[in-house]
Amino acid sequence: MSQTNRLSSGGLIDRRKPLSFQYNGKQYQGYEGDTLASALLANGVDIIGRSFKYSRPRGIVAAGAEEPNAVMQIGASEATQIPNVRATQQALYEGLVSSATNGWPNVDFDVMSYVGKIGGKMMPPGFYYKTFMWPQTMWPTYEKYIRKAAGLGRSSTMKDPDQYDTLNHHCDVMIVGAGPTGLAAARAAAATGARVIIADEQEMFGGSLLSSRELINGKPAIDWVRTVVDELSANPDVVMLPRSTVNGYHDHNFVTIHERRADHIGDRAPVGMTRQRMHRVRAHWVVLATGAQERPLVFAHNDVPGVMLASAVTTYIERFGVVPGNELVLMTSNDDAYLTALSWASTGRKVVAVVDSRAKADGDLVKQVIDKGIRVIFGSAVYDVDGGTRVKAARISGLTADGKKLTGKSETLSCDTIASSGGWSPVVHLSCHTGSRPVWDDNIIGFVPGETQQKQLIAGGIRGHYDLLDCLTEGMNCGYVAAERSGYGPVGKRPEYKVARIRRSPAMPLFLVPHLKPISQAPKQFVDLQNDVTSAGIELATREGFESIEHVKRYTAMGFGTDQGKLGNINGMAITAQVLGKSIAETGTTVFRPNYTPITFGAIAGRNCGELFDAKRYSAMQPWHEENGALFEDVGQWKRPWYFPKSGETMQQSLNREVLAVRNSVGILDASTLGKIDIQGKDAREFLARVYTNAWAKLGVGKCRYGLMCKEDGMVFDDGVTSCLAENHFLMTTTTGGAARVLEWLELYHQTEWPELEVYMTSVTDHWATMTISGPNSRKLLAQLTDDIDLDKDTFKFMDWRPGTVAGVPARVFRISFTGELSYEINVSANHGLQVWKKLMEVGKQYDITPYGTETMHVLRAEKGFIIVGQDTDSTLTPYDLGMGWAVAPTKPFSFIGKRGMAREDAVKPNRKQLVGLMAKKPDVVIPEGSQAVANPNQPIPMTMLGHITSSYYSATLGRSIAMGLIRGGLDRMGETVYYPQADGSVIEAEICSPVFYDPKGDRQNV
Amino acid sequence: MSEVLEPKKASAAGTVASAEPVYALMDQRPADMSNAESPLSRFRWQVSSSGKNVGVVARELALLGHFILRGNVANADFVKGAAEVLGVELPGTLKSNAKGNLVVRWLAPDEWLITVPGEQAFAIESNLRKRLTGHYSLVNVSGGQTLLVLSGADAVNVLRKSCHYDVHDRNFPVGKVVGTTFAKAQCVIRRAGQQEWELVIRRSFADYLAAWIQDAAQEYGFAVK
Amino acid sequence: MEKYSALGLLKHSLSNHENWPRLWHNPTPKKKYDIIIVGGGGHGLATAYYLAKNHGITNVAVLEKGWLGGGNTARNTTIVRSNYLWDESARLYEHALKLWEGLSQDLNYNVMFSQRGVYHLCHTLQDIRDNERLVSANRLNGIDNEMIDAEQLQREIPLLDCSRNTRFPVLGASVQRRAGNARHDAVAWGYARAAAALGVDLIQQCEVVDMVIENGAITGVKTRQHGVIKADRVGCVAAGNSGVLAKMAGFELPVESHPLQALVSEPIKPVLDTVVMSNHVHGYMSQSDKGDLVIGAGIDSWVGYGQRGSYSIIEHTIQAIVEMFPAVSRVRMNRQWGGIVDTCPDACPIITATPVRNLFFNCGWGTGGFKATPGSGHVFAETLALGKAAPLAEPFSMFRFHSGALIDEHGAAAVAH
Amino acid sequence: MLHIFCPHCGEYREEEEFRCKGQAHIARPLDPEACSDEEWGHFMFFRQNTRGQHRELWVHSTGCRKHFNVIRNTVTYEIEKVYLVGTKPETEGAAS
Ligand SMILES: Cc1cc2nc3c(=O)[nH]c(=O)nc-3n(C[C@H](O)[C@H](O)[C@H](O)COP(=O)(O)OP(=O)(O)OC[C@H]3O[C@@H](n4cnc5c(N)ncnc54)[C@H](O)[C@@H]3O)c2cc1C
Ligand SMILES: NC(=O)c1ccc[n+]([C@@H]2O[C@H](COP(=O)([O-])OP(=O)(O)OC[C@H]3O[C@@H](n4cnc5c(N)ncnc54)[C@H](O)[C@@H]3O)[C@@H](O)[C@H]2O)c1
Ligand SMILES: Cc1cc2nc3c(=O)[nH]c(=O)nc-3n(C[C@H](O)[C@H](O)[C@H](O)COP(=O)(O)O)c2cc1C
Ligand SMILES: [Zn+2]
Repeated sequence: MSQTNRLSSGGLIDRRKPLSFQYNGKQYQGYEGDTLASALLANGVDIIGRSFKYSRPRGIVAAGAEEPNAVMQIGASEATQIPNVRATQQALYEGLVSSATNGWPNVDFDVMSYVGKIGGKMMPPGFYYKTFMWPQTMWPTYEKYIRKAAGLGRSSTMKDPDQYDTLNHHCDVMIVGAGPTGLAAARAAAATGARVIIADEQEMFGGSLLSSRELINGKPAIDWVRTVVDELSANPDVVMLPRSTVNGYHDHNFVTIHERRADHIGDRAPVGMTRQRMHRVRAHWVVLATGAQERPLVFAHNDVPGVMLASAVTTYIERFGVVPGNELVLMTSNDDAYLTALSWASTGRKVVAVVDSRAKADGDLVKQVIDKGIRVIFGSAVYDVDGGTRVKAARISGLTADGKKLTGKSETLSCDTIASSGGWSPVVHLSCHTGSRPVWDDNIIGFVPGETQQKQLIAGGIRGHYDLLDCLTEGMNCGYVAAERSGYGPVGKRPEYKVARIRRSPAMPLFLVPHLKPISQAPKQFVDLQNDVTSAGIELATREGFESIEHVKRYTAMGFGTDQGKLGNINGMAITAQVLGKSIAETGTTVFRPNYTPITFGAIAGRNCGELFDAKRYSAMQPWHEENGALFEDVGQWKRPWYFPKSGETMQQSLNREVLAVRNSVGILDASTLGKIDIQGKDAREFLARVYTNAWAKLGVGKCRYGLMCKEDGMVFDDGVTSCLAENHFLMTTTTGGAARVLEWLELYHQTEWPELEVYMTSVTDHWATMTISGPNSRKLLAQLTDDIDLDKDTFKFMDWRPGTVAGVPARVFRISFTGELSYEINVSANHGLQVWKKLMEVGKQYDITPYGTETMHVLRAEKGFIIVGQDTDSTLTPYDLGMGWAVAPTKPFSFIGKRGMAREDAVKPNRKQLVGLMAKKPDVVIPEGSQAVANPNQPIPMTMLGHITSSYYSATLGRSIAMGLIRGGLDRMGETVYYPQADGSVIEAEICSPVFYDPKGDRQNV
Repeated sequence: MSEVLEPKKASAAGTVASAEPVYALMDQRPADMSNAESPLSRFRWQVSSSGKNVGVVARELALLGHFILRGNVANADFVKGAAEVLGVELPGTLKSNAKGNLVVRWLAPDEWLITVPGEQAFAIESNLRKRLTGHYSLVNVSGGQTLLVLSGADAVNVLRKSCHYDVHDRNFPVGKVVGTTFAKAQCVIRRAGQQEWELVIRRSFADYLAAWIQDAAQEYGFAVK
Repeated sequence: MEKYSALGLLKHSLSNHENWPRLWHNPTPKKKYDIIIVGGGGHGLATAYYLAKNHGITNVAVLEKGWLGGGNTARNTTIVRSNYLWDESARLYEHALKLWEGLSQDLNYNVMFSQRGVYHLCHTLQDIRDNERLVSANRLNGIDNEMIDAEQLQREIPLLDCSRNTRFPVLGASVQRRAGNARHDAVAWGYARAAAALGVDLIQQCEVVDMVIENGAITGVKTRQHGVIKADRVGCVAAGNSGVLAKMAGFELPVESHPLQALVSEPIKPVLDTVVMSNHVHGYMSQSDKGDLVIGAGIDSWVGYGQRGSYSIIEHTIQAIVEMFPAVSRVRMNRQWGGIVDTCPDACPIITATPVRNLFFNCGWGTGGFKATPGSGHVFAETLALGKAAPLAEPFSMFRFHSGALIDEHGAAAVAH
Repeated sequence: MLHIFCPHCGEYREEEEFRCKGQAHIARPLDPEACSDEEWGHFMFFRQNTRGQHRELWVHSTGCRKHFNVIRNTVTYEIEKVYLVGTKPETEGAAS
């Protein structure tokens, strides 16, 4: 295919580097330096999509972030599909595959457009709120069809093959936008020695200068850009980020930047490179030099392909060497657009006329156009367009001085392109992200940034200052000021900029060009092209009472699209103001929020996916567990062995084997994950007494004690054993999941409530590897591995601990038990955990030592009625509710945490839910955990529930099922029967009993 | 929580007179260290294929003695005593002091991390216990953490991918110590040299952090010493 | 009130939609009302509607400081479900769900209530236990909810990664099939239109800045724009601003206002036709009828009235989303925003009389009150009409925080929704 | 994204290093048993929830693990002052 619209010279493309690409299945060619949009235009492609609601053909309108129509599907394979890529911001690369997003069967012939044409009148804003209500049962069907029509592009269905990452930055001056203003600012700030970051969303730095014919210091602007870029690149304290969109400006000068590192290279990133990168910047000062976007004028049929933004036309000609048509009608309310006429004329193609809404204008550019002999029609406007799939003609008419009415005769100018300019809208978006509201400025006919809390400076186009010399000077000044306020400079000699000033005549505020017919009857005048929002739609919204601009937005969907209304919003606000008879300042804007332009989910997630989504925490014995076939359970961030199946075993068979091994011989558990806190200081005891519910004053050295912790409300929140290592020295254990929480809670109380207590706490969770050997043979086993610990049952008693050596490694051994069997918890420095574990396994072989995991541990402890905080409790239970009043010492001198809470009216009510044991009447039935109990299973629904099963297992020890659960008033209802209705309609009958199912006297651990 | 303007008197209820030692002291290192496993000793590093430039080098300083010392700097004798035993002053805010292989890092206004060669650990612990006075705490955490040194021209970029702390020379000179978040874990970082960053890594997070680090380092060329 | 219908739409299209009536007017406030409702969000408007419809009280004003439905009603991720754990809340939310089921017809306004199902993923054994408990309790309370395993889940939601390769593999899910979502703005507008038609004054741009209290009873409110407006009873339904209003009345609430954020992707073709939420990896997602993926983010831990929160929260949320739905990695996030949610220590609302006579509060819905909108309005209208708590509201008194009769729904409420 | 000065580390740090622990200066009653249910409930649950200048307690959890107080505007999010637990801010702002 030939590039019919490509000029033979000029622009910043490299004609020596042709690139081929695909659009809608056809091959085309463009050049390096093209965007997908410029390449499509070069090839004379008019229709690049269909509109969302009415399915009208659409063409490329803009050249940058404000483009509403050209949102394409990109991707050569299923896994690399990217929906909704703005063609104006997608660099062309060899082999790029693209297609239009909407349109069925294709964009050139779209069946849906007939629905739009016929049904369009039936589809004003909000029509769906008024219909589809009958019959009620049909809504799911209606919705199915509504949803079919939804969406623009499509997501891949496969895992993304690319990777993304994040880089953190700190800088003195963050500059957003690398147009003349931003570059001048960066140069100034960098000269002071400040750390500078400058980012621009475009492929290269230069901003508006990339398509400008102006001279800076006597040379083409692009030369100046190159010089400055080189200068900045040489400075190690300057970070330059082209292709990087500052997508969010957050509180306290936190800025996020989305860098597309590889999107210009190919379908997916080269090996070893992330596709995109999020930069997270904390800046002292931020300089916003984001420039301004041109505003189109709104007139009837302004969506026909060939209607474009004036400045975009200039950009395509000057930067890309592409003339997007043959015959141009230019419609403007200001001088700047005359540049477009000059550019167009310079290509040798025809400028049919410049239609200027102003009665007269005599600025330098206007004069140049008139001097060229181009027809300029003052006091007129394009009010309608002829053409379906491409502009055929512009209808123009005289316009009253206030722009409210057409006057005089209308004329039809045949042309294939209409470029329009209604002036400029400063890119205020970022300045609004932190809550600042923009303010309307009549002088520049636009919104400018309002007051802010941030350390933010603004310069150039964003302030409505468009003169190039002003931009350079303002940018430079801001650069210096920002650097100085960050503690750098001042510098001696400042660069001087010489730029010829262009005299401009005053612009006219014009947004909606009136039609011969009133708004409601005129042909569609599009405001938001992506969402098919028209001036009539806005008028209708206000007529129905949606008068706040926020209501207008939500009722019409104006600004909801992927362009977030960059092109249309200000016009929409002006039209709302007009139909309400208010000023634009009164109407105000909607809220600009991140993102400035949409950014990839993958990029935000960065490397935090899959394996790295969250830390996996392991104990020192993990290699052994893996080698020995453990299955793992996620407990917090920990991976804990769940059980150790042998080949061919079912889970229940493994559990039975593991349980019986503990009961009959010896089992071994990796208990390293328990939280451990080393507590030292002379007030340690007092501190323990305040944070645990029970007493600690008399716990002797060498002794251990179990304790419950409550919050101030008296509800249990953690538990564990604390041991007295020495008079002023304790070791506290917590639940695995609660470790960090408990330590932070202890610190909170110590630091803020009781700083006078002399106590220090240090986490030693990771330091100690803990292995529990449990079972009647555990003493024998231990005896074979230690010669310096006296294991005699009367010297080393239950709830004692002893220091010594185990398997040649210094250890602390705690005789505590969570299984009810004779047990020893062996703690060694984790550097030696694996070696001691292996030794235990080796020596334990003679007792058939059996490793067991959390599941077996749960069964064993349930046989003994020991609770697991978080499983048997849920933050609504006091120690008394758990039947653990024995662990509360209400007479302690200090009102320990939880004491007052558990005495509140509701907490002492007689009929509270209490933890009891439950035995299914059929011993082989394991009541499903979570099952709710009722007194009468035949009562109507809703039933009165008594509580639920918290733990439930098959106990191989007892040869039957056992369960623990809450029952209202349960502690006084021993022997009663309760019922557990199941999802399948069956009912499980169970008897309330003591939760201690096995060895109630504790004989087995006291041996 | 409460605003404690005038500390209440500590209740004396807890203290019982006893001849027992006040703190438990224990040499936790076996004589035979041949089977010891440092937190990273088993990690299977994936280094860049040879021939590539190496921008980041990782090196574990395994099996050192690690101690958390806590105490009050207002207690002059505690400060003096610590300095006497350690041979260096307790460093002030965000600083470290080193003498040979012994490094003391500031962690908090009342907290320091001391690392020493493993074989000296117990001697130093004992000497501190003997010498220190007043309210203080000393905890051996040698099994719970390790030091990983990242060096090379791009080590700094691995840090910038992993934590949001400002690692620029102007903010993070050699010798500075910072406790911060690192990926989704907590980490203490000391700048040990111009291109040398020493991370304190908790054992249970070691695999995760190592995997994270090598992934971050891949693009620069990664080697392990 | 003109009845909306497809036929009406056709008729109006013939006159170029020039004759559509307003949904509500902008009345000048009267000097005195029987009842003033402070807050024109979904709950406030629903309250006004049911006061008029069910209790015949039409001398009512809704005072809204901004635009109707512009608070959390405009900002939520629209999840509607009733599978709460405790009897008290289950009853309240199920009451709401039943009202949702006929709401479009009742209001003659299509609120697009879509019962597409809500899934709660289980990633740990404890998640399974908690969900089994919830499902069992719901069932016996007459609320549909069921457990499904990972294989079935994968069949029902192809986009979800139910493989073992994730950091926290999905073990199963509970699903309430009658749950779903609705078009949030339409709910506010539908109630507003219906309430206005019954004679309620909806007064926008009218901020309450003080309370007029005489002898321990409220007699009116002071507004920034219209001075004092008197009333026999006042009901505050101001969500995140409830604490501010309570302060005007001289008391504190057990409520803190936090930023809660949400975000949407660009519109894409349908990929997800239900609602999926995971407490464990902490994220949830659905797809709107327009095609955007609607994603709820987490809550900031600090009090914030700025309608924006921290970026790190967004990061964590998106990590979770990409982890659950790896196929959307290349899709882009379009917009994020925040609301101010009034959170209670037990994650349950407060519908209550207060220390000031004739002053009532309906607040504390926190991260999950959208789903309750019809029920909350219904019950609060009854409360205001009676001058004391309606039966369904009784357990939700603010004084439960004295006695300790909390209704701890953290498990069921967990992530924001 | 807040940037918070830790008075213990003497530096600004990123929000992710901290955790907010809620309203500051809530005195734990010295004699809890003398409190009525109402008073105790108030201590535990009722909060100023200030819109505007708010005092709150923060902890530098991944840094020095120390708690400190912050005066922060809950509307603009600006941090006006940071001060140690157990001290009063030098100037008394009008707590609103
Ligand atoms: C991001 C996000 C996601 C959520 N997702 C869900 C979800 O999926 N499902 C769910 O059930 N819930 C969700 N919620 C919660 C839900 O949005 C709220 O609980 C619910 O909308 C509250 O409704 P409301 O009418 O009480 O409050 P609002 O809609 O906030 O209305 C309160 C009104 O009071 C006005 N007001 C305040 N002060 C004054 C004053 N002084 N004078 C006059 N007027 C005043 C406000 O301007 C506001 O319009 C979410 C919330 C957020 C922020
Ligand atoms: N009236 C006029 O004639 C007129 C109007 C507008 C602009 N201009 C010309 O434009 C220039 C204004 O200079 P300027 O430097 O202020 O603006 P500029 O438009 O030259 O540069 C702004 C740059 O910021 C980038 N940008 C905007 N938002 C961004 C974001 N969120 N992230 C990353 N990059 C972003 C843009 O892509 C652009 O490159 C002058 O040269 C002036 O002559 C003239
Ligand atoms: C369910 C839901 C879906 C939304 N979808 C979009 C959307 O597709 N595009 C968009 O720009 N905003 C969308 N929004 C966000 C709104 O634009 C807006 O940000 C939100 O209502 C908060 O208001 P504010 O940003 O004006 O403060 C959506 C909001 C909600 C609650
Ligand atoms: Zn600190």
